[in-house]
Amino acid sequence: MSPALQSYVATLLVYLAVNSIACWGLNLQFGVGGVMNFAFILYQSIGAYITAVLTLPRAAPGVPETYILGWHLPWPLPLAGAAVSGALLALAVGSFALRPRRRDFQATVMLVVSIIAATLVTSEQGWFNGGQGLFAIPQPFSGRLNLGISGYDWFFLGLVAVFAAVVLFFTDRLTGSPWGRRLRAMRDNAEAAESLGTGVRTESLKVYVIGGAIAAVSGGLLVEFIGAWSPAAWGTGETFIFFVAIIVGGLGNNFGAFFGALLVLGVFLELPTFLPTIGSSNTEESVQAAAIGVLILIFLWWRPQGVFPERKHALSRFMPAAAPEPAPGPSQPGTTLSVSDLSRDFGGVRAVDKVSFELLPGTATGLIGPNGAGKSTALKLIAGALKPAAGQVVVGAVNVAGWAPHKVSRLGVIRTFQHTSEFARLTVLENLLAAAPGQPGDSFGGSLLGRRHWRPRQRELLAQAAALLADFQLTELADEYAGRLSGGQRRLVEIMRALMAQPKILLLDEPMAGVNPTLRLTIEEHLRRLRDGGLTMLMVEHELSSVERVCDSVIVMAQGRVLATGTMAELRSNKEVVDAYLVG
Amino acid sequence: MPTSLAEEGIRATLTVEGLAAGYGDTPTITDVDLTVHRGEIVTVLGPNGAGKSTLLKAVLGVIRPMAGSVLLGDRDLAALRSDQICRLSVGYVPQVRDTFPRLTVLENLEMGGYTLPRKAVKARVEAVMELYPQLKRLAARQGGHLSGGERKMVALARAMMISPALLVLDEPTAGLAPQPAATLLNDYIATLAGTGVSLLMVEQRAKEAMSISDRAYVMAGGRVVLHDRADAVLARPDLGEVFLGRTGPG
Amino acid sequence: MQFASRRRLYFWATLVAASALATGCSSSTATSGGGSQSSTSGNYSVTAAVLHAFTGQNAFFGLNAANACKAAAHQVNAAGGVMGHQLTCQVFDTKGDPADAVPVTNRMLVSASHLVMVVGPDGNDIPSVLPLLEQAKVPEMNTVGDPRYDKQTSPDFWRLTPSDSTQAPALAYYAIHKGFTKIVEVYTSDLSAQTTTGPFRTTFSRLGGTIVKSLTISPDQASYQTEVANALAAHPQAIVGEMDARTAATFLSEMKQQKGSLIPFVVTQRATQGDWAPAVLPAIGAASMGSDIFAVAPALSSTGPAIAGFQQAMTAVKANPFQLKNPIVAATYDGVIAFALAMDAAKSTAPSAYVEDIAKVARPSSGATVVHTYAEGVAALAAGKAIQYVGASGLMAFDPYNTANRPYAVWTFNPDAHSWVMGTALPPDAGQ
Amino acid sequence: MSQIVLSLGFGLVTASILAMGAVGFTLQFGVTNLFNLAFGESMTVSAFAAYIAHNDLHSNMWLAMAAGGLAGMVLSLMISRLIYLPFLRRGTAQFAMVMVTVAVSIIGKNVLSAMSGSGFYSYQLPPERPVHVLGMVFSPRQLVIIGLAAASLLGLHALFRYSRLGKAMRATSDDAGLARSVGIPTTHLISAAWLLSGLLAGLAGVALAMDLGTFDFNMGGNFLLIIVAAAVFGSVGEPYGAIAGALVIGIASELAAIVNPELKNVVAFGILVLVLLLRPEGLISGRVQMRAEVAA
Repeated sequence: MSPALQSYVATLLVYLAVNSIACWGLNLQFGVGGVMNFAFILYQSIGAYITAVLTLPRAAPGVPETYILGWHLPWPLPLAGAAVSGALLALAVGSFALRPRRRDFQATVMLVVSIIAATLVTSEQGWFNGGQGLFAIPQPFSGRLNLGISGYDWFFLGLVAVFAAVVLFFTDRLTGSPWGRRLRAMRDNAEAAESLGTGVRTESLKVYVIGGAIAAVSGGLLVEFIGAWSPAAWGTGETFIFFVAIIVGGLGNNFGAFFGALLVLGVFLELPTFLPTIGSSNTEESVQAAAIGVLILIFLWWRPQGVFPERKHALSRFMPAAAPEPAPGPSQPGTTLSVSDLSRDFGGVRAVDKVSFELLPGTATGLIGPNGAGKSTALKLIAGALKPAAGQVVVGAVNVAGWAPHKVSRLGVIRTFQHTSEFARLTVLENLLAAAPGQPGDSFGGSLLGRRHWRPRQRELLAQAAALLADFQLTELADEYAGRLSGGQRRLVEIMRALMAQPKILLLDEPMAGVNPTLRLTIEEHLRRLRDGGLTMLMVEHELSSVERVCDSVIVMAQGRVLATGTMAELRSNKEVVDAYLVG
Repeated sequence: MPTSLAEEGIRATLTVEGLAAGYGDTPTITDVDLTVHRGEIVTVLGPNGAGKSTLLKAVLGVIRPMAGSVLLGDRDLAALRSDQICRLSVGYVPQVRDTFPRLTVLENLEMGGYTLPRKAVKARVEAVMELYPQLKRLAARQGGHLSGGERKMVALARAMMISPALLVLDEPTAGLAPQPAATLLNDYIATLAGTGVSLLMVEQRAKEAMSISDRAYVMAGGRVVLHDRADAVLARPDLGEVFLGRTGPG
Repeated sequence: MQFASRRRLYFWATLVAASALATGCSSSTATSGGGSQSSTSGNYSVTAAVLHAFTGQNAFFGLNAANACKAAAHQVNAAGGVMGHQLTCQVFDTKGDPADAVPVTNRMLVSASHLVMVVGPDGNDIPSVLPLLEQAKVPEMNTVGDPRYDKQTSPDFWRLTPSDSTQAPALAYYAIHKGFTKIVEVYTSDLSAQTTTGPFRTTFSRLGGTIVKSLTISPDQASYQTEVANALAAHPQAIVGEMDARTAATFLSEMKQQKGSLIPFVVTQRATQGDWAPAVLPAIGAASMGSDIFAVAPALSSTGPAIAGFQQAMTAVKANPFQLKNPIVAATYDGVIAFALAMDAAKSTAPSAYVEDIAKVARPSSGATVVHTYAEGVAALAAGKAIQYVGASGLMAFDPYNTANRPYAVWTFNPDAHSWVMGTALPPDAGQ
Repeated sequence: MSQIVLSLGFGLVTASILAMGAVGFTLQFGVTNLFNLAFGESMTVSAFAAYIAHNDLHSNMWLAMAAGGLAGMVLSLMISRLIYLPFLRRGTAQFAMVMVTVAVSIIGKNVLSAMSGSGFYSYQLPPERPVHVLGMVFSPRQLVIIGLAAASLLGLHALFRYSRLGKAMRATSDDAGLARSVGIPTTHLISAAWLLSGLLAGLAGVALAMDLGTFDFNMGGNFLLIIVAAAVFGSVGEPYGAIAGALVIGIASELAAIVNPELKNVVAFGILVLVLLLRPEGLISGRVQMRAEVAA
């Protein structure tokens, strides 16, 4: 190879590595965490700018160039600065852009932020020299190495490869850890994740910040290689190229993201320039760009999961094979739940009207009543999914009325959903593991410490999960995606998931709906055992035979109020209750 | 006025035979037979989860039957969408989401007459308003800002816009206080039968519903477990058990 | 699983086939400089790479430069080529993005056979591209205005038009000269506008003018009504500044609508770029375009064999008519010819050998034969004489930092001919 | 003071154009729950259609605008039927739908660029004598644009308030299942909403091209974001909110130009960010309809 060819090859590989790093960052945010970062290019750019101004010496007087800092730091400090700046910017932007619940709203806000930033950087000449940008940024060690024309490019490729390897290692660790599982669960169903103790906004912000830092590092490396950076290098549209890359490559799969970077940035954007010219240069470029659009449509239609779909985390092989331990009881005894004067109205209608009751540990209470009586609403009010208009919800000694659902659930108040709410792209086993609290790897820091740090605890949990699966006769489906199960099976997954969450107070919203009679008995058996183990349980259920078999006492609600309380037998002879059902 | 089957004088307005339906691949209801004759009020009773709503949805074309037939007169409804079924003179009052929340009461009624010729709508609105005089006062209110009873009345009036041959009501009194529920059943629904419309109603308030019904079907576990004249059904001593914990009558 | 892996196989197969196709085609990208193809067999042709944005907002840079290069190659080839080698122009699109430009440049260095010179890049790309060219020791010619290059020392950097730091004084000089002592300054907040405003202010007030209002406007807005009203409220005699094509079209049409007519607009050479007149002319009408817009741009020889040769060559390569009278296009054309003459003078096409001669062939010196076309230059060199090439863009004397500081002229637009016409030439040191 | 009044007038012109666009954008969101980022391309196509009608076929400018509106309708219906609906029926996820619209936008923009070249187009309208109204200055054409915007928004209001079609569209947007049960053919109504949104895109596109003086293939894409901003500002799916958003953003950016024209965008978008900070779902927090119902 001639030196020029070597340079070219090395350059392409450097770009591939840099873009892969960026794609891994975006994949972490969007593919794993579900955060639709339409400001992505902004983070690459802030990294590039900060690296530049930390590398450059202070702007010399008389030279028509102005920029902040100019600290002239030795390598690799500028890159560290870039990572910090990317993280800080993401923290600032994410703290408000992640406020709307709808992800496309979040995306719009980020797009807007990206445009505001581009306008400001272009017009504020004092920051990064405005529209002209920065140039003559020295390459790391370039003065001290004598490697010849292409030699330096290979050297730099080596540097970038090290960074890429570190980022890959790092993102793989995060994705594969219990924390990564929590993020994927949040991506699949934010509401359910919240009910299991995930602070959706906080976790989204974390993954946004980490992705921002990674993007910034990619920008820093790029600017160190090319030696110049200006607003022309980061048009808002470039964000979409990264999105195309990870969607085509495969969301949630780091190899897919790498492949997407190769395909879209490497092959697709480089390859057309080798094609023979057709028409004017402008027409040709337009046709190529339009072809990218068609490529996106084709992929979204025929292969929405990408070339390399998200890897299935098949964990069943780690489950203990024989002699499952007895099903888990709650690790601590239950807690008293007392509700007083709980009220909530919707558009003038009192859905829940001054409801009061107290549930003791070791008891199971049924909550029944005709449709529209306010049972599910009451459950949601207790769990924090709805904010009560008045009243108290005391868990142990803490009034949690008005708390966010994930905070309530961290006190051990675990709720199941009336409509199934499985994490569709997690396996059944992962659904169970995602709910278990107290995992050492279930935090950013913990996930970084690696498998050895969190595997012992995961083994315990796997054993628990194995026992549950065996009980519910779902062992065969442990590695199946929860989204592929039938309605009844999904219901079971949800119940098992709630049991894995070590509840102290379990709130069940129609757990028997869509479950066949045999399995109902299994569920009932479990619930009874949990109750006997000291758990506090409240169950909304239409299947009154199940209520009778599981619950010690039953609360009847009608029109938002508590109508009566007693055992099922007592209620059956209570005229008022029968009338509530028969008359209303 | 569309030619309604009622006017054609076909005896059985609705005939359901061997119907199975549900969500996904498992049927929620199986082997349901049911008829509604002209001018008759037929009520389907049963505890929650018995499959009553599923039955109605299958009749109305919201979900496709898995087996069996649904005949309106001699017309098979099984392959039709709900807007097409409406055009065959079937009115529907859903249990929840029964009015267009951001349309006014007047507009709700007009939408009820969507399938009527344009010119006929105004006269028909007036006629329906005469039927339910309280609606005049509410005409300009938005559907979402009504009380439960008012909303149900609007939904009923809206369904009456097309002078349906068959009117399907899904738990019309659910969520209503006893007084408005009684008014709704006795003053509004009961009187409809006299106008020649056939009614198929799902209801939880068995006693009151029976008092205005001609016949009743009791469903449990996705099947019809009891079928008789309304007064006979109400007289069954074991009715309470059907609702509160047993899966079938003794 | 079987199914998935088979699909994957298809995918890779397609990919491999596509890349094979691409490599197969890559040899056929060179476009000829047009004109006579009299290369003797066994003799290779040399390449001038046009490295510019051909897409996006700055695509007109590339289109101008490509035609200038082709026209120059046409002239060179008509006169027998460079030392017998045909000169061909090959296009490389930087997309106007300094990051995208780097791999493109590297590819250019690999794929252009016998690369002897680079035409371009433009202001956006040059910061990232120049180091690569220096490293590869390939000389380039550009028309960027960035004053950061005023004292640059690379032997491979050749700026064919003056720096913005001399354009701004010329702008100020002309405004004062025209009697506009009370002006409003308007710039769009983009790249080259920012480099002009500082030097302009200094010179303009030194010459006794008053800037009654200074506006920096953001490009691509739906309306500039308030900005226009603001400018007009100061009752200036003229507007001075720089705007990109789109912004100028909207700004000026709104001014015309508010005031009923335009006040004179003294604008930088940006106006003479290819996209400006087509955008602005229909927006403000021919009459205003002809009488109220004054562009201060490098001067062009108005007559003589140089301009005739230039225009004839441009016509031969089917250039857009406005390019025939465009000072930037002419300067680029002259640059390619000067580089070719330098090769002849150095008797080598090796860049490292001929860079020294680029300044020499264009430098005014006593005893040098003034030549106006490539053919004349080759003949004079063959006769053993020193030459001074004075081409279509006039005198091109490079300063010690390889910038050709040229005199400016005032250009006005002739709507009938649909082109800019050079008017009063400004003194060479206008405003300095 | 007089300058503020003057700028208010200028802002009104921009706001009129924005309002047509934002209402068109929000309308199809309200009925289909789709965040259509290819909306800008409908505007550009319409501007070109009007160009052909006016400059090549020598029709009257206002007729040409009608032609632009028609083009917008046809395009909008075609895109929805051929691309969006099939994807929606498949149950494509929300984020993926946004990418679908991005892809359509990329294709549209580049096909336009290939067809139109990189040149600029202009309707070449003759200059007019400005009109002074209450201290504001307008050209007669701008008055017509303001009038047109007002008329089309009032027309829309009338359509929604008084016509059967409009009410049925609102009914569909409220509750598509219930709408079907009263005999409303919801798929046709959704098509009608696309047509209407296309019409507004078309009118806004032509008006914008007139106001800009010149336009090119990039026009719609350049202004899409400010239109989306206006729509998001007033809660997407709420036409009256979109009008409010257009007025606020149009006028605020002109007022900002008095102080610092460089930061026009920053001010306009800054307001948006502020609104979203205080009310994450926009000014009028609308309820969000399930897209599945529409697709069914």
